[in-house]
Amino acid sequence: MQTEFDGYQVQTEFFAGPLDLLLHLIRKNKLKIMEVRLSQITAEYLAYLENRRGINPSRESEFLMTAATLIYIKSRSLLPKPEIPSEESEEKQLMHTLIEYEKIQKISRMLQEMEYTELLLWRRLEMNENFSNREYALKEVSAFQLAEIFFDIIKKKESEQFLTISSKNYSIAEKKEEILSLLAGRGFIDFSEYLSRLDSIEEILVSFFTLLEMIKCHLLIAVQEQLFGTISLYPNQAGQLDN
Amino acid sequence: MSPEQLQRQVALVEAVLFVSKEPVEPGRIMEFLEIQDIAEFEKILEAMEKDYLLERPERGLQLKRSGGGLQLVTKPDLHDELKRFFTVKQSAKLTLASLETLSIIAYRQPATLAEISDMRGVNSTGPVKNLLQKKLIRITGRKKVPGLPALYATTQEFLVYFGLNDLSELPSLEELTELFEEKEQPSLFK
Amino acid sequence: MSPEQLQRQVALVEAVLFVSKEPVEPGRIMEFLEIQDIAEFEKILEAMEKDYLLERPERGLQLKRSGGGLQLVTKPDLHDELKRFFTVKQSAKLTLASLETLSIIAYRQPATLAEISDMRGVNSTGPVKNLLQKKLIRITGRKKVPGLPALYATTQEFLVYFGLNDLSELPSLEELTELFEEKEQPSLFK
Repeated sequence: MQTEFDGYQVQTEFFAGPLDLLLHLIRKNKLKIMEVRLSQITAEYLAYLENRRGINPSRESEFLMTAATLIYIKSRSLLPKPEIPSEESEEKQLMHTLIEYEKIQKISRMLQEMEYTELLLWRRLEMNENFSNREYALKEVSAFQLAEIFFDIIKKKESEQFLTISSKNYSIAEKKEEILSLLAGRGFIDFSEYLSRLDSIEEILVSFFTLLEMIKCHLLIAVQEQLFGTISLYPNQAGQLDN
Repeated sequence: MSPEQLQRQVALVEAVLFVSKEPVEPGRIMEFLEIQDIAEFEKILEAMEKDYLLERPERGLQLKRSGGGLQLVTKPDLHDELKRFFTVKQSAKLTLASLETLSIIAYRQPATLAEISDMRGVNSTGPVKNLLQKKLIRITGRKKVPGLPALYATTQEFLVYFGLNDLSELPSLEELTELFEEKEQPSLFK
Repeated sequence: MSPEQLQRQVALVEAVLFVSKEPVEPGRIMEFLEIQDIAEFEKILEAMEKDYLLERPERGLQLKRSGGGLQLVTKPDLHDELKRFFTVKQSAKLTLASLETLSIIAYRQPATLAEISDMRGVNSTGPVKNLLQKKLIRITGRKKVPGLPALYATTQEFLVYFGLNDLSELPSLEELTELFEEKEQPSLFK
């Protein structure tokens, strides 16, 4: 059993080492993306995860990021791409994508640091709450914003007619039991997939509130798997919900 | 309490009062600063007051103790000038209320005040007047219903402000619906 | 400007910023103080900054220049304690998906959803909606290509949120590239 701080090691017939080194080599053109067996790497990684007790969301999401990048690059290398300028080779295009993607990552990191610095500074509380009192310089307002404001008014108007929801058929306690047993079986729940499989608006609402309640009570951790924008829910403590 | 500790406590009290939107009970701040002794707390407040009022004419703020608690307020001798600043007419600025009203008129024109107020759920006399003054809307006629209310429509200036050639260039609601309500496409990784 | 005048001006600026809910444009304050010379105004701001940051550790506030405006904020080293006092969270942080989307829009603006999704390699409807709701981006128009897709750009709130005065304060792509070359790291994600 490896310790908590060991990085995941990729083992294939042509490459052995940490995953980010693999990505580095591909980026440096030392390794052809076509030779990388992504399905094998992914399957092995999943097997590795299964053998571990508990989940470290930040490490796992990092793997997902890396794997997603590889899959994206590979899918682009396998699929015909209509609008690629002809003089640019497939490989150059891939490298370009990867470098562009790296830039986005760097910019994101920079913005994140800037965000962190800014969140240390507190404004007066009125600012956030009296938002509707702010004045808009007219030149800042586009026709689209005007449309958006109208759209909001209409939506508000419409929603007034749908405000009464009864929930006699589902209880939060029952939903909680159901979610716990799902977690015990699968280890995690994909938030949007789970909600989309439910039958009625009513059930979706009750389930949604149950999930929120469980997150609030620290029974669950919600992890946004960055690249995909979907949310996964994991049991909060390793081992707590083991089979 | 060392001078450094006292300074830190004063800074914390100032920051807490600055961020708070309402007066803060002294007891809450004492608890926060882990001070049991009221005399010790008084020393902090006095240091602040002395600083604000006596030693630092360049401060625009002062500490106010009222029934509800402690609060930062501006110094009274600045009031006249502050009033001047905050009533300055900002001709090119619109409030959200005005923008809402304008959006209803743009999409539903010609519209009456009653129709606008009904959609917004609040009386919209103020915003309509404001928009008339700014020449973004005008009265185009009267509705043939009891009371003959005025009908409002957008102006040429409105088109110029929003960079439109004519009203048909306003984004359609279908486009927006698509944008805001579109179901997410299945992702790669499912 | 006599020392007394300077003090009075500093007090007025502090009071104006204290009362204002949003960053205030320097131009508006200069007009208010009847100052034409920008160097003279700068002297007032510097006097404030020096006072807040260097000479007065007992101050909990500081002057912040961002989003094209001036604002009073608390000092960063008080953050942990303020968090303890105010149980409300200042504001939620952005997800990495939103940050990525925002990076692309900030550097490629105006950009369409298709361009963003293509660069990120995943459908980016979710993050774009999220950023629209947070008012960090807005629609500025439509691209003149089939389908007339909406074009997204960053807002004034974006600048304020990240403490920038204007977009030119973001490092250029060349600078970023240089930065990458210098600090060559073995991993994309470390």
